[in-house]
Amino acid sequence: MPEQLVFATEVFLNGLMAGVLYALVALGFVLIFKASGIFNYAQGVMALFAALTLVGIMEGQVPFAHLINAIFGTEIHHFGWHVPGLVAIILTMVIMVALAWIVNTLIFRHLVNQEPIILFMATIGLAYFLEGFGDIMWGSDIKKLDVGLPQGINLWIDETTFNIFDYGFFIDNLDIVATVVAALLVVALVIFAQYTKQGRAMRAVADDHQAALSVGISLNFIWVMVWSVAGFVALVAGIMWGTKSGVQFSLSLIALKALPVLMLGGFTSIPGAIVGGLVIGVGEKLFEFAIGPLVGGATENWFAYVLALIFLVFRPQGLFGEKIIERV
Amino acid sequence: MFYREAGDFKTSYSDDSQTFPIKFDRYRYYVVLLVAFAVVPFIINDYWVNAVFLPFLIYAIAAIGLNILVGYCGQVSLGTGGFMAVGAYACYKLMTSFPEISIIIHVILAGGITAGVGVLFGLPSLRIKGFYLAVATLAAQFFLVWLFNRVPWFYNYSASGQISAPERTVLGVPVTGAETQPWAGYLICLVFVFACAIIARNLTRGMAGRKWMAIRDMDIAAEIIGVNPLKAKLSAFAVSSFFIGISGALFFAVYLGAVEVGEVFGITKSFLVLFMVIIGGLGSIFGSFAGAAFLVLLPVLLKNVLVGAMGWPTDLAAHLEFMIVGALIILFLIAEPHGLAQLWRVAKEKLRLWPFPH
Amino acid sequence: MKYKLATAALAAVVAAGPAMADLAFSVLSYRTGPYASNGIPLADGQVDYYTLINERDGGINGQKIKVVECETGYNTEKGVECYESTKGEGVLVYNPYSTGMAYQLIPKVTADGIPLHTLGYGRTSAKNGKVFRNVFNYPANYWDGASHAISHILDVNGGDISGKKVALVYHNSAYGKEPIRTLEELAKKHGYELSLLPVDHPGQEQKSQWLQIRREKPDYVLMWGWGVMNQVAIQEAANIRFPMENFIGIWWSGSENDVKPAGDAANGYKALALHNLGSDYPLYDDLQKYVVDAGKASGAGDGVGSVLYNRGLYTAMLSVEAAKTAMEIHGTSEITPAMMRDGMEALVMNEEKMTALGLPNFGPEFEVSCENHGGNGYGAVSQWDAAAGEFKLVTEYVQSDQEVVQPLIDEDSAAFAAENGIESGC
Amino acid sequence: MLDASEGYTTEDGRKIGGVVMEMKNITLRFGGVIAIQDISFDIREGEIRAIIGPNGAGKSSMLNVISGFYHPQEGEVWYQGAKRPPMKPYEVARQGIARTFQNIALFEGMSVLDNVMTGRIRQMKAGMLAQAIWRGKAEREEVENREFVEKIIDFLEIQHIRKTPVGRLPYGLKKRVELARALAAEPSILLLDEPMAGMNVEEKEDMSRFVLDVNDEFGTTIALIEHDMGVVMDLSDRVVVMDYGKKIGDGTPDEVRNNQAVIDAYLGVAHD
Repeated sequence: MPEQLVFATEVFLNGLMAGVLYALVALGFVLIFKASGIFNYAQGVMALFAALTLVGIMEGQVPFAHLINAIFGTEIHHFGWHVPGLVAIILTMVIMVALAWIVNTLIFRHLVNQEPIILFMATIGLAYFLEGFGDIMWGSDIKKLDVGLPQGINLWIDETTFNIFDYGFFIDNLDIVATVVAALLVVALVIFAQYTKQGRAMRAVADDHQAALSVGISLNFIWVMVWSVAGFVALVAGIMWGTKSGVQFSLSLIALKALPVLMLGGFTSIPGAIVGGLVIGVGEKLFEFAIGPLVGGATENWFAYVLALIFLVFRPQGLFGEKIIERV
Repeated sequence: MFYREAGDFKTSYSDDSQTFPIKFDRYRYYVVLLVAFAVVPFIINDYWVNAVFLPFLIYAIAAIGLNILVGYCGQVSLGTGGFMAVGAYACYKLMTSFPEISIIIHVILAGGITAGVGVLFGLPSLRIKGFYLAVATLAAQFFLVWLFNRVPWFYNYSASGQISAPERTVLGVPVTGAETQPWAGYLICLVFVFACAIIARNLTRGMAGRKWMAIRDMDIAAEIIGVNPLKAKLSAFAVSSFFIGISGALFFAVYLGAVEVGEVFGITKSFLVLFMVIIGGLGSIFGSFAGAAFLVLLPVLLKNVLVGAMGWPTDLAAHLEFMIVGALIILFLIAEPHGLAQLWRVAKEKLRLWPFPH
Repeated sequence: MKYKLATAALAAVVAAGPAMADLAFSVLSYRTGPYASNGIPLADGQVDYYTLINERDGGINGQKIKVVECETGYNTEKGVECYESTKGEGVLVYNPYSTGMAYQLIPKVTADGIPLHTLGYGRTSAKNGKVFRNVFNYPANYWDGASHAISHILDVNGGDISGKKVALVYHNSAYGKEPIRTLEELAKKHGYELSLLPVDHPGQEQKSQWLQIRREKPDYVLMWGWGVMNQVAIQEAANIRFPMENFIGIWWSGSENDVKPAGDAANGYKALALHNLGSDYPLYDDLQKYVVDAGKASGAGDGVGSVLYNRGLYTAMLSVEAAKTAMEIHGTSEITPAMMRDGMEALVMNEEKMTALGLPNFGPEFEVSCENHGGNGYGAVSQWDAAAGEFKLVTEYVQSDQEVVQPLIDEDSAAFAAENGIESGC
Repeated sequence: MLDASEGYTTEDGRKIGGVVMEMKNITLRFGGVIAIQDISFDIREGEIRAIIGPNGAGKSSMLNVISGFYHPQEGEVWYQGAKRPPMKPYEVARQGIARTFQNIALFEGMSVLDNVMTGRIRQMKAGMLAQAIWRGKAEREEVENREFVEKIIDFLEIQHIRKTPVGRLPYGLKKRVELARALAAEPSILLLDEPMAGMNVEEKEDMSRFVLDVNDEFGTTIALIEHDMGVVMDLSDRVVVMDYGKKIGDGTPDEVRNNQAVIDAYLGVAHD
């Protein structure tokens, strides 16, 4: 193979991996949008909040230490214990479920039947709130997150490809783990949606609120459940990204990476989110590889959007949507 | 009692379609204008101008612009920050290329250039609708910011990539640059706000506004009764971007004086202005003002109360500020999804009937 | 924290009686927002030093220091609000710690006659005091930094780097683009090959850039990063097994925050330094005694001695020294911002002075003059020791290549002067 | 029977003019489904022309073809003596074809007055700039057209709800507002899509009166769709009957009433 093609293949593979991570974030959006028509901008902040909570629990941080110290003049920071990763993940999940319940009870129950843009705005309000809340609760320093995921170049792939192409491919172990986790997550979601009572109820609600209500499905329960599942997806995304860059404020910005994926795949399609994520991941990496040097680089942020935009102009219904027939 | 509508008869259709058909409203409007133009400039200082009035006035222009697009024409846009950047950079290029021409013309031209860019990025709206369009406008946001960063011509090849506004005068009084007196900066922005509000009001009460609203309420029906959706949507993008461009130009030239595109015109700006529009009230010029005032004043107020009066540590106060702003936004949406403008209308309705309950 | 609450409460009580005689120093902090983890130690370092001067010495020449802190969240608009709301309190000097804010403040402080000090950031050409009369950026600036990095590479290679490949990974913003011009000039002089790799804000996703580095195998990678970009870049460098000792960051990419998330893999990473590191100085004993142990520390006390804490402290120290100089020049201890400016312009930092302060070899020696507001352009290189968990200086302070840097500064400041109609001169 | 070009006089003495619109062999398909199959008919100036047929007969599709919303695969539309090229709906509207909708398509966020004013798009030509400053042409136009619209508002007896947002109105009134909007356009052909659907007897009577008055007062050519035979027979001058996308009858109400195919279609005789 010519050298450029080998490089392009490596970039392509890495794009796929990056795409999986984008898809993971996009999945959280899709779940909530499907079940309740809410475009949840707070998904990114939820990932940050989940990761912060996870680190806080693992490190035995005292929540609201800063606030408590400021009010009572105490000097407490740590409980002095360390919680193993798995336990901490479960505890964090409990908190995310509680958050889901609070969000639903305090906010979205009161906004039933509002226009989508109002719901969207409410989630931005929620994002603001969580941002401040997370910082007050856990402090705003950068935290190292280590739940034992491997990181760094995968030597096996490096060696194997070196033997074939005379150039070793770089694949990050963390990306491989992320891909596996994302795949498991999707399978779990599908099984949940297809084969459990709650899952079927969730799909019913997604299809038609009124009809679901009329056969005795509790909307509130479904919404709390969906937000909890989205919270779980956020936690997984938070762990993946947090392991990479440390847990910090900018984790919340990964939401922006998921939006073009949503445009491409559609707001309501889980396969759309996955395929969209892969397309965006590969597209932006290849563009940066091929065209980036010609225009000065750093194209990835806008290219993802432009790619999605161009695609939508030609196919407004998205990847998996059906053709829209307009009638009067 | 406060509102006397009875006996306030209109004898012509132009009287009936004026901005403030009720006499009381009209007088109040004149008083506000009088205070804004003739009283405020004499009593403000640097702090009030730079911390409150300039951001309020300039954001109000941007909010009016975005309201035309979102509130009147129903096309949700998240590209406001990018369009403001176009205004700012256009203004900078004009200011430095044609220093002999008045800054006022530069600002208006900057608005015009932004309108052109807005139309370009508005083209997909013909095919893409709703949230898809909102996300699509983010393409404009990211691309424009990248472009201004990338192409040195836009910042005159300066080593730093920042643009700074040189001093320019109107009638011999400096309105940009370091020597600007607080009242001068305030007045120039006020004049622009005033003009923009009037133009927006005129457009929205006339045929242009009706076409936009028709598209917003039911685009297919609008097309069948004779609204050209291409023209209506693109004109909304153009007018909206025109205002946003003016606000971007003023934001750069008069308010901040120096700008770095990614920091000042990032995506947070797009969200902030959209917030103002929604909290103020979609489809209401008054709402744009109310929303801008709310989101400019609230943080300043909270900061002064929490840090100044209650003596909280600055960082706790800042976190708390986030939480309070977020919570208030949600509360507002729950209590009155149609924004401050609707609250105001309801209050007026009550006052009109007062002291009778119904 | 208790202290702050208590003083704030006290201040509220006695707010009626103006404390005119106090020397007001501003701390424009960002303890919140995307860069809070850097803003906190920066602010703590400044506040703690001022507290120390008050507690130990009773102020500067008997004048108590009043710290005016204002939270900006690294947001330029809030920065403007902060400036306007605090300048009325007679603030002697501003240190915004944000390049964007510095640019906005340059015209404002010039009009208001208040000096602005941008230590290792801000507008590089402000070094030319003939044009920027109220702006100071001693002891060194970004262009000096670019030169320091290349000097270091020259040193390591015995003075010859022609044909070597140097890549610059930079934040795609005005700040990140600062060194490009200088590096290009230096490339002409030393014959190395420069490649540019911009990373878009915020910089969480840098796979493309690091794959490219892996393909092109540059000998050295320089980095102008900020915030999350630093952590990701160092992690990615470790992932592709780029030799860390050949990876050199600017001083804003060289704090513990940046290397810790990558763990041991970051060992050997180098960063430029404007001042010395660690807490092994006599002054820190006083700091511990009068401030931390007395429960008057601004932060939790665990940041003392970290890179950015030291930078904050260094900033405050230079401001206090400038104030002392100003008092000498004007023969009064009640100085105004204008006098402070004169003091900054006459500031001389030498080893003798620093030793007397209890900070031997803490920063480079430099002198400020009317023509030169930027010091003499000395800087050093530090290296991360993951096992010890600290950065250490690995070189002496070396001067930047003035032959290359100075003409660039003259050119840029002349352009600014022309654009804004400023008559340069002393 | 009818004279091809000259027009005719109705029983109540109204003069009906020449052909304004003619549909020639229209066929419309959606994918594999044939909605309209080879249908031809004409509309004459000043007449009330009805298209009737059971549900799913393709009446609404026919109306949509006339108003340019659907583009037939085969056939030609002749309007005012010329063949009409494929057009966007708004271009059709600007040629003077106005319509109402089966499921009311008013602009809910706007007042009644504004809704009716949108009907005047064709007549209001002031540019953006003129509107922005609200002086000269723009203001004059606004007032003149307002006067016209007020006449229609009076005519349809909706003065009292002028300033009410349309969203708050009851069904019957909405239908009337929609008619007002279409009339405001001073159309040469007015298309009414089931104007009496969902109305009680009283409302139907009101609406019938309005339709007749409109035709009488303004001489407007009206083409309407209805599935209620009774109303149509009383109102219209000529009737086209459709069933399963085909034309099964065309003529005066009396002719149609006695047409065997029509009777079969309405009584539900099995198709062979």
